[in-house]
Amino acid sequence: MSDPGGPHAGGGDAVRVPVMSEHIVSPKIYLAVFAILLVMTGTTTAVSFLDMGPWNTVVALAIAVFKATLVVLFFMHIKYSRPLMRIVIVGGLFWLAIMLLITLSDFMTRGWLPVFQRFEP
Amino acid sequence: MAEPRSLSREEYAASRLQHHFVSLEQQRDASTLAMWVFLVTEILFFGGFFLTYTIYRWQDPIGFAHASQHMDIVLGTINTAVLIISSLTMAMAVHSAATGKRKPLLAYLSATILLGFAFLGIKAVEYTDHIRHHLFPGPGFRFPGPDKPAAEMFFSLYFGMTGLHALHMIVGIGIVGTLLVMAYRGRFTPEYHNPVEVSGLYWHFVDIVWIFLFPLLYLIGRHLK
Amino acid sequence: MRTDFPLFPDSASTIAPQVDHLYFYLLAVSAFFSVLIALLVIVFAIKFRRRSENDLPPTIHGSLLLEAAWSAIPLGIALSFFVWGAKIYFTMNRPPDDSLQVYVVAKQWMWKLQHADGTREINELHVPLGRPIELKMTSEDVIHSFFVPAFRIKKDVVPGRYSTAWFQATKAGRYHLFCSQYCGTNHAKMIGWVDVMAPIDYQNWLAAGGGSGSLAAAGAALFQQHACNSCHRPDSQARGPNLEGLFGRTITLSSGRTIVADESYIRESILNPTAKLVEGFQPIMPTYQGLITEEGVLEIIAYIRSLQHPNPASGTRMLPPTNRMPAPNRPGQEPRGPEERKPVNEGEGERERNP
Amino acid sequence: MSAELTPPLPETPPRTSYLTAGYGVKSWLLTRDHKRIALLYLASITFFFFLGGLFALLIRLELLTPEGDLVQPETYNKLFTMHGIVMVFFFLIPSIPTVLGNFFIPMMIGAKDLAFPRLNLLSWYIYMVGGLFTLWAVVHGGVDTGWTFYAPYSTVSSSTHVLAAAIGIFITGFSSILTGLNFIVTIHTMRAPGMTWFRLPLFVWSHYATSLIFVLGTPVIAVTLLLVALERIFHLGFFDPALGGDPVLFQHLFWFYSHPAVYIMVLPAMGVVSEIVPTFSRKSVFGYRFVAYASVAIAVLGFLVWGHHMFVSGQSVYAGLFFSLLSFFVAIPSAVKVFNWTATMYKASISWRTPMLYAMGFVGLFTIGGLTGLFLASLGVDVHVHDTYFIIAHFHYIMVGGAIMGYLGGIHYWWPKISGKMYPEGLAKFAAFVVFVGFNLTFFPQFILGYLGMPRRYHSYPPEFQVLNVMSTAGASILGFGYLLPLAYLFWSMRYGKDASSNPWGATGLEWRTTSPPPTENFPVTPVVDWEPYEYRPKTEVAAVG
Ligand code: HEA
Ligand code: HEA
Ligand code: HEC
Ligand code: CUA
Ligand SMILES: [Cu+2]
Repeated sequence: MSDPGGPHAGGGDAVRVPVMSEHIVSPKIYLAVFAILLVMTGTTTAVSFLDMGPWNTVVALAIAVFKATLVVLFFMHIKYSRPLMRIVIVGGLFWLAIMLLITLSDFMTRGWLPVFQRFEP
Repeated sequence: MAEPRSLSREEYAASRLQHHFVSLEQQRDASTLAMWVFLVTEILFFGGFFLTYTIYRWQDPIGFAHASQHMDIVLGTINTAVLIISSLTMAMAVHSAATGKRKPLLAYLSATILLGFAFLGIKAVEYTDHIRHHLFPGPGFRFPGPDKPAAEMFFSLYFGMTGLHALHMIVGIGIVGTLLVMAYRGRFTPEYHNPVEVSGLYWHFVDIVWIFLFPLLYLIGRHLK
Repeated sequence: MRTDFPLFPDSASTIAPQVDHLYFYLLAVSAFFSVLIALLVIVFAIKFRRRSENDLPPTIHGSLLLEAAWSAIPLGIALSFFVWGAKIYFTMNRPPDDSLQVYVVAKQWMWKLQHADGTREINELHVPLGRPIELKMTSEDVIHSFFVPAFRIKKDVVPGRYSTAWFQATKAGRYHLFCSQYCGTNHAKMIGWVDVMAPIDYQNWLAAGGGSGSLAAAGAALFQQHACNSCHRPDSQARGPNLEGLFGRTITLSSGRTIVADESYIRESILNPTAKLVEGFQPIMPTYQGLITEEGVLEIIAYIRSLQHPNPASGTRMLPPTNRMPAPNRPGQEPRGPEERKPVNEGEGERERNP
Repeated sequence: MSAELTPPLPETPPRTSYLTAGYGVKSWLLTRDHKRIALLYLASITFFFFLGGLFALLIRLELLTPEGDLVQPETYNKLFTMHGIVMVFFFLIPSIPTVLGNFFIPMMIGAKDLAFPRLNLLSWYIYMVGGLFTLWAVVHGGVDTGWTFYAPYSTVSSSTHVLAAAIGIFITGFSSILTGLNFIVTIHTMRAPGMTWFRLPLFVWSHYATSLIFVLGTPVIAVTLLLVALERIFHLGFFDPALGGDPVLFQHLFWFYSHPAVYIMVLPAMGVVSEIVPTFSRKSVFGYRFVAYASVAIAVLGFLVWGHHMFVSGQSVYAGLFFSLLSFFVAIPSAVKVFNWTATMYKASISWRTPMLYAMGFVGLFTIGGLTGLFLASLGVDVHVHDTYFIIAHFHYIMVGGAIMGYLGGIHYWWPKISGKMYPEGLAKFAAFVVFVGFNLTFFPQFILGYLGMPRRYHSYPPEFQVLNVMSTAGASILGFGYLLPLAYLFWSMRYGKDASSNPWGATGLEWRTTSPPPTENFPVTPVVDWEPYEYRPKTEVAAVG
């Protein structure tokens, strides 16, 4: 069972980064990320008391997305991992977006009336 | 199962290789990919709730905002912080395992478990509060003013989403507990520690879910009145 | 077992031929492709059957041209289905302005139908020939579906909102009315008839039914009874918006969105008032969920509708008053005055009078 | 049942195979060998198929007369519900992936096993637990919501065992998720040296696409059923309008999974056909890459069309437009596949063996089923035929005429490899013929019934529909007989069949380059792939490789 070719000796994905030279993230980075996360938590709570009209939701979600991105990139090592994992995540989020947006588009257009019914086939 | 102490580190690592894999790298690669794919299924699993939430909030934004004012924002913020700290300890646990530091590994894993329990404890306090104030949906639901239907929907979603999240926390605590026992027995080495790493991914994911639940459930009505 | 069985449904509405034409087109295309594929498979299987165990056919890897052709041609055909189908669908979803209104309330397992003049029927709907009929439908329990195969129309009847369907019958007769959405034990028994009558017969039939209290009148009574007018009144003490001329108007909500005040909106305004708050008003209106029945809500809607500024053409969409007189018996026609019909109706017990 | 599948082989084969690697119940129930797990699935799935078939027979018997005089309406409603649930969730969705996929994906890519053998076994146990919940529901009085569980009927109105059935499906969903996950990881990480993506057999491609749907879709049905359960238990009003919910939202969630799920049911069968057609044509697949990409395209586009089940539900007219348009798009990759299979047979050397007959049946019946899908995707026509027997006919053409033909074709094709025995060819051809005739007699009249307007889920019906219903019932009995034949002769062949050589069809896949039945580790040495897929060489050379 020797294989000079494949990176796994057993094959697997043909093209890949030199595998599994595992990247060890320094605790300093963890601490920095952690500090930002805490600050953002405080910010989002504080900001929610301001009246910004529709922007309240936007800001709250933007902060949440930012926090989640930090966690994914650093705590979950995506910044240091191979593209396949990123495709997996983006794919998952994309599917979530499909579900949310298409369903929502039904609800938002329900009141609309069909317009060009006039020409008969 | 081979007793790790009697083997050299390399031999031990080799003994962890399952027969159908060719190398430890392949094995590790497979388990990391598997965990990410699993997390994608989790995204879509929670996605059903997020969709329901979006639709109903869109239908009655004001009712939702008013209902959200009945959340305890202090406890909510504290709980968010607790989870973020637990994510840090989990990340440090992975780090310790990767660098082969057993004592810190044990400490970080224990801390993570404690923080997990702290989160659940605070959540339990909140739940009892809500239930005492008749905010559990159903025949006993009371809500002043004309927003009752929207508020009932909000609390249905609140209990559904946070309940599902809490369930994930409980599972996570169980997993980290298992890791703790394994780490205590010296099962992890720099060459072989992917159980810690993969469980870490799960823990962080549960944290991320909360990062979204928090603003969506606690913060939407603060600016009114 | 009947030996004279149909293979194709009656076609009795203006929509039916349109649907049938598209159906024939689809059939033709499908027949073409099914026969093509079947023939090719069979011919190849025979012509190129293995003759010796050592046959080695030529290697053919594919052809970009062919792939492009058999992607593009089906796509083009499919798009023609799409456009044609969409046109019919739009027609189906856009009731003509001069439609007669019929209100439908479905419940396990019966159809309750109510004409604009208050005449009620159960599991049987009488309609005039050649007049578009608009159905406003809701359900008291689970989802049902209003299906008349001869008209090629179908629409789910969903609790908690109004669905609309319309048809214009083109052939007098009796047609099946099915509930086509599974709704529990007697789903298969939730069937009835649509009676398409010549307009004159329809007038007679209506007159026989009494139709004393119109829907709007019943709604007005409810409006008083629930003290809606304590807030909704045309004077300065009004705490709620004036409902006159509301129907069909575009409303600006406090969220800044706009919405057309249709049946569903008014229904929601009564049962869940805060969901869509009118701009400039406080959320003080109580919910009437559980206090007013679905039929009651329909009556209130008819009443609010009647608060339009009088406009005989579309306005309340009721038959012009002159049409409602009992038709005189013409020579050569069977007399079908109210007197003749009454006993029959009572015997059948299929129609309720408006209380 | 599993014990019977360990036939004491008449002569000890030269090398120990996975079948002889261990005896006794434990060696099966605790196995981690993907091949043995596949057989565990085979046994359980066969059970569920005949259970679902039994319900189908009762349905058809009831519909013999218009009056509805055989069973009570409640019973009838439970019959079609349990027929749909059992057939969809416990038979067709797991069928090809868990039996043939489990068995052959590792072999086709030259691996010793799936990436996670223990998870694989766990999937089977989860499946069985889910199945037991559902069986419990069936035995204790059944469910009557239809397989679609539409709210608010399922959440408020029905007084049957909705919860037990929903939990059963929920649990089985995790089995699907884990299987899909296992396949994805295996295909990514376990391929033998030289086995590049474009050397993968099309069967593997179609399973990759199927796994994507498993992983992306199944969680949504799980959460949907969870919401239904919460609404039923705690009266949280997610879907009940009386509690402020919207029943149409349920339909969105349900079909977000269940439309892609129909491609879970057909993609693996397409994969099987893509193996059988080249083998028995002794010719490379026409347009390999297009067929491969088409699988993925179907999986992806399949997620964008769910609303075509809701054209009359009251969803927005514009959403209807969108879903209709995309439904037509998703038909194109299916068309590409059909044309490529047909073109593969051009100038081929076609051998009329049973698997090829099933594959040809698949192509024809899938085409009819798929084309009638276009009727349904056309908005104006769907309004008329929605929830009538036209729909029933459409999907039985694809699922029974298509997917089951593919499944049976695959079982026959790989039976020599699985069991080490040949099935009786003459009898098998006869069975394939009976199935084809019975099938068409059963379901073709339903197209006519549907356009006439006979609604589905009707326990009784107006008398003018009777003749066509009698035809359909007659066909179903023939069809049922046709399905019993393979059950009988495949069992028979395990003991009395002729021994199979390692590559009886002269096929090219890696699975044919090891003994029949294969050893536990599949290949004595890890194969190194240096040939293109479906590369046919002269017979003599192929034999030499075997
Ligand atoms: C394996 C299962 C399976 C498959 C593969 C499909 C495939 C398709 N289905 Fe079907 N469908 C079901 C199973 C399946 N369906 C089920 C179970 C239901 C009912 C659920 C319920 O309500 O209980 C249903 C219901 C259903 C509906 C809803 C009907 C209604 O309830 O009103 C619609 C509507 O668009 C639809 C459309 C399609 C289309 C467009 C395809 C396409 O993918 C088909 C593509 C294939 C082809 C087109 C044939 C090959 C092409 C050629 C030979 C070339 C010629 C092509 C052109 C000219 C374009 N299906
Ligand atoms: C994979 C899916 C699958 C399969 C294989 C089948 C197979 C069959 N189905 Fe069905 N069917 C569905 C999926 C499937 N179906 C679904 C999803 C629905 C919708 C349900 C709903 O509305 O909710 C449906 C609905 C449905 C209806 C409509 C009911 C209604 O709406 O009122 C009918 C009616 O004819 C029918 C018939 C059949 C027949 C005759 C077969 C035949 O092919 C079956 C042939 C097999 C046999 C006859 C088995 C032989 C067995 C024996 C001879 C007995 C031996 C028994 C033991 C040993 C236990 N099916
Ligand atoms: C306590 C006062 C009050 C009572 C009683 C009341 N309403 Fe209202 N209603 C309001 C107010 C304030 C609004 C505007 C804010 C909103 O949309 O909720 C409103 C809005 C409406 C609207 C939407 C009007 C528009 O312009 O868009 C309708 C329809 C309506 N009410 C009908 C009724 C009916 C029918 C009843 C009795 C069954 C009723 N109301 C009883 C206060 C009241
Ligand atoms: Cu009402 Cu079916
Ligand atoms: Cu579909």
